Amino acid sequence: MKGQVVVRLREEVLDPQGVTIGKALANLGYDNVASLRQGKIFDVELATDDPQEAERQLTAMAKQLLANPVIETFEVHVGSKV
Amino acid sequence: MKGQVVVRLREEVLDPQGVTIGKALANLGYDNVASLRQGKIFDVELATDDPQEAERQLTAMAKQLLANPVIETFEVHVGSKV
Amino acid sequence: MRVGVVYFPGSNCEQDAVYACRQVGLEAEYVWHKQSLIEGFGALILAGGFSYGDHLRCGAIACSSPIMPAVERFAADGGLVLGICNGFQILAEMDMIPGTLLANNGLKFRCQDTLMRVERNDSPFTNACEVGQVLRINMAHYEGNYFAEPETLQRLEANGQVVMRFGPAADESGGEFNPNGSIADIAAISNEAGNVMGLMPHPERAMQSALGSTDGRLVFESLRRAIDARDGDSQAFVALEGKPAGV
Amino acid sequence: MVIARLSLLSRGNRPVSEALERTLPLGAATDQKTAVEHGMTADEYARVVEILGRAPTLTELGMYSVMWSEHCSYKSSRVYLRELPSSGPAVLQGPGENAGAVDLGDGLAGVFKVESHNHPSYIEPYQGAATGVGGILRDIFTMGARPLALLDSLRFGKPQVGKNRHLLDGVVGGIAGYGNCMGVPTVGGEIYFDDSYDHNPLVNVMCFGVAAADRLIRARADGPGNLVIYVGARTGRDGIYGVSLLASATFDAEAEEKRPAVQVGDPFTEKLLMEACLELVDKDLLVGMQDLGGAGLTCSTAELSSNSRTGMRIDIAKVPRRESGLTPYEIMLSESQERMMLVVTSAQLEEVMAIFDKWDLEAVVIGQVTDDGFVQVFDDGELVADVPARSLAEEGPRYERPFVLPVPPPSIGAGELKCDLHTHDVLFRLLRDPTVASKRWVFQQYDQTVRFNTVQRPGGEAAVIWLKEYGSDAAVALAIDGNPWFSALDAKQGAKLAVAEACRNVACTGAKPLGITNCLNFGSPEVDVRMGEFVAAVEGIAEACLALEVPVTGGNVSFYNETAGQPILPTSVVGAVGRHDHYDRTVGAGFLSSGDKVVLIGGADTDDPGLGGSAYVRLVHAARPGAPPSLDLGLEARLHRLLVEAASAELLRSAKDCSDGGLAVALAETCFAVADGARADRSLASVGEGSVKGLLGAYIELDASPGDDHHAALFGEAPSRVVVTTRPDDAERLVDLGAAYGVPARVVGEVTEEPRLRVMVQDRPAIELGVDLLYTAWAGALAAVMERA
Ligand SMILES: Nc1ncnc2c1ncn2[C@@H]1O[C@H](COP(=O)(O)OP(=O)(O)O)[C@@H](O)[C@H]1O
Ligand SMILES: [Mg+2]
Repeated sequence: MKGQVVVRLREEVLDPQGVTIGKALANLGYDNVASLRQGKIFDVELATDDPQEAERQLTAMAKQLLANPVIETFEVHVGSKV
Repeated sequence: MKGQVVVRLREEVLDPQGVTIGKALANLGYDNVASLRQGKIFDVELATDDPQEAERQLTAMAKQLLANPVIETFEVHVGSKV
Repeated sequence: MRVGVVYFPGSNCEQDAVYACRQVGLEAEYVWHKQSLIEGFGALILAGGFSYGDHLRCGAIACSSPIMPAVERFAADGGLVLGICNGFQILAEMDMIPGTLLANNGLKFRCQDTLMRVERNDSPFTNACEVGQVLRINMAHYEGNYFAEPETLQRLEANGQVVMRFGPAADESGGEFNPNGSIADIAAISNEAGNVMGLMPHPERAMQSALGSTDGRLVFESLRRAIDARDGDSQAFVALEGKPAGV
Repeated sequence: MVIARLSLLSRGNRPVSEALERTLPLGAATDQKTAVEHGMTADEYARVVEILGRAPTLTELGMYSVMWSEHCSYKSSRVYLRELPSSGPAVLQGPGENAGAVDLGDGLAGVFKVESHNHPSYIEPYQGAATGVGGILRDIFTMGARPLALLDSLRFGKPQVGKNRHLLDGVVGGIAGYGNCMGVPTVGGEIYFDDSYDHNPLVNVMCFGVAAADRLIRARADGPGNLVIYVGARTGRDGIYGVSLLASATFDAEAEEKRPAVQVGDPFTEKLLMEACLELVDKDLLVGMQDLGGAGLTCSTAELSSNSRTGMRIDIAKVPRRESGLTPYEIMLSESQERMMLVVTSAQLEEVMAIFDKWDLEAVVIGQVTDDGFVQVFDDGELVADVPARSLAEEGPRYERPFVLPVPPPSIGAGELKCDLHTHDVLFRLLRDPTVASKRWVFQQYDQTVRFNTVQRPGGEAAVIWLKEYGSDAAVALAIDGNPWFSALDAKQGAKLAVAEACRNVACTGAKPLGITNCLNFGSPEVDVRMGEFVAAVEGIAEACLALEVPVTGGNVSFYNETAGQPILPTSVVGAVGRHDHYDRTVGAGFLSSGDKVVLIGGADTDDPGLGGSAYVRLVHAARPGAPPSLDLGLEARLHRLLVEAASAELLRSAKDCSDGGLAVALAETCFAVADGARADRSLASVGEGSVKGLLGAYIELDASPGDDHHAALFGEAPSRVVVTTRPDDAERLVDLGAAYGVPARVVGEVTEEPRLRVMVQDRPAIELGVDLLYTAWAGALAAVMERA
């Protein structure tokens, strides 16, 4: 079954990419972007049909590899795409 | 109000990063990862309270800058976080 | 006729491109991205580096710089445009060159000398080379893994748009000599008309034997010949309005 | 322990400052307890009270606590660092500024320094290393110099351990990510692997830049009435407590608690900042400049005004912020990266701001220079700190901590160690050792050639940079060295050997060493044995520098490199800078043509084969302790002069010194040094992953070895020895030149077209191996370990 892990920078951590992209948008005339932050989304296909098992595994992966707890937080979704 | 743009590589485009991460997961013992692909998520805060206006703007940004239609597709969400 | 070296915030090879032009007797001038006017140039080089920090996608944000509509028109009017490394990435993002540049297959930045085989010498960027000639040129990039979908690739091959491939000999390409996983060992590719080329390795870093190689001179020498051949037929034009050229 | 207390306060993700400030309104006086919570001693607090004539406010206390921390005040080391020789005809700037500078001729100044970013790199390897690179780059361009090259000196636990691979991968990625984006090539470095670095890797980065000698910028705030500008990134809560605590407090299991300190590097902003600042220097628009590094605004305001004996008044309400709710305390202590403080005249303000506008940088006038010697901080009209600048910057505590000097073990003589292993097995074991093996996996990730000045890339003895963009034929050689096993056995001798090796590596390229910088990485100075190692190391550096006539122009001290009481090996890292008259006459490390004669030059008249601390003893004899190699500094100095002379007379085709792995490894590496990139004209090994095409071999004959100990002769690490090659016709001249300089030189063999390494000792074959086998073992070892998932 499918699932996602969404990884975001912690709020207090600087996001240089987001800042640059936000500025670029402003230059393009999108002047009501108050803030923009960039994160990652991992679309994972798992060889299991058990949603709980899937969630358990996605969480474990996120903790172990996909997210860096020092600067990032993560969320796990099971099921169809976000 | 808040919104998100999720950008993913088109399915036919190779995702070397996703492949590598998938392999790394397999090495860590996650052996039922059938596939993994990495995308981007942009959390945007817009200075508007109109959801339709927000969606219109996010879509425009995605088309113009956030996604590269040659290799990527995108989705827009308005409202709270994914 | 002068060459304009276009650079952006975060570019870092503009001085090397200017140096390389001057080494082969071409006049060169810096062109800051905030200009929207391009005037009196025989060719443009989009310099390498990390425009806008490589944020979002390499080359993506540079596309909305004031200079880019002018670059696009310059090319559409037949002007010569060479994109090196990040310049190549910008051209791909602009769709001025087909395909895209993905992360290297090793998922690491990679800097080393490469060997590239010249596929054709009727290009304004290779007319000083022999077909099959192998150039030794340094590369330095994270996203240089050229990718195009099968139909596109077929069309590129059929049109002869592949200008250089990674490979150690006239009759041998790829294998361990493909440093980044580029499809069909592609190192340099042009648009259909041939006047716009993107090249991942850095010929401007192969201009002195004391610094490793002089093979890059062939690329700049080609450019000089191409510009000379167009002598008098000025590519100059005025696009939009803005400040005069110059840094 | 300081950290433990602070982390208690910062639980629940709330920065300690906020917690404190809520209970202690602005302006209210602090007490000794709060000071102790800030890591100050009771005596230090009493001194602050004495200086101010009152108890400090919380903001003021925070300012004193960071400025008087070990990292910023050098309170444990300053007394000893004064002993380092720091003057000489070539010195344009000695220690005390953001970086040192030497005279390169043609009106050019070579500006360089090395800095550590050890603890942050353990917490978050990519960002820790990246921000370390950002910091040292700022130190160089703050002097008005354009950074032209980076070098990295790294120490990790063994890469066979997954956690260490993770750290190495992240650190290398971070250095690459930052340096490459800045357009500054990383041209050299070194890595050692030892268990002692498991929980405390070392990340020392050196930067070299060039300025017009008459345009060097100093950290000065002259001219009361001049304006103070803040430019660059916005201020956030990054690294509050970062420098002072990360660099000054020992590691423990609570590293997790230090999360608020993690900073993310933004090389894009730094690149804009660098270009803008260099444009200001070029147009002569600056009175003074100081980067906002450790201790942020506190440090820059205090140092600028203290250096000029002026004062400064700033309004922090004007400081651009990244997040809301920052307190004055946090703003004064924030260590957000990519920020600078400039002093300019009001007449030039407009021109200055136009340049920042060109580079899309946010710049604000936040205050002005005064004449009363005080740093006064206002928050929108309200005075929140009012302290004498000198008391922060110069009148911090100085300690002469108790120390115990180390007693080195006796040396290991030839014939003392018994070993049944075949020489070939030993050689392969050495070549595959990650510390000895090729570091290509690392430096391939670094842009080594941007700006197109790099004559010698990583993989040789020293990097060589041509000063091409200044219209000069001169070149600069750069090397960084510091064998920690030598230091571990004898910190003083280890430091001497590090100076000798760094300068020797520079001299091998034919360049004359002009000056050194150093980074002293040690455990806690509060432990007498650790302090003793530090004191001994400084003595060693001083002694070597005097003998070699190279001044120390700056450096960095990193204490508290220990975890749970387990210190790292004492690690003295030395970066050397040398000058060459002509870029085209520099000498590479690898064999160039068959038929060239191989000449061994140097070698002290001693019976110490240099086994103590050698890679051979470490890998084959269970690291049996023994004094590190003895060093004849007089011979070393003559050797360097000989190398410089021989190179300028164009007698040398290649030169490589004997270091890790001794003569045998030096010979092997000389066969394939070309493959690693430097002067790679004829080798395909540098462009293809597995290719060995183009490598040469050598036939070498050595005399009898003392004690008939072939292993000692082949693998001993006696210093002051260099394997050079010369055209056949030049061999005699070279030998004669050696005699003239009082340096032994003898022809020991020749370069062969056949890629085989053959070494005869006393007419008996000791090594006879295909260069392809040796190369494959050496070239692939580190990559194989690192790519193991
Ligand atoms: N080991 C050392 N040898 C010589 N000088 C040193 C050493 N350590 C520090 N210094 C000098 O002390 C001064 C302060 O260093 P530091 O606080 O690291 O500077 P910054 O804050 O600019 O990074 C510098 O001039 C530096 O060169
Ligand atoms: Mg500094």
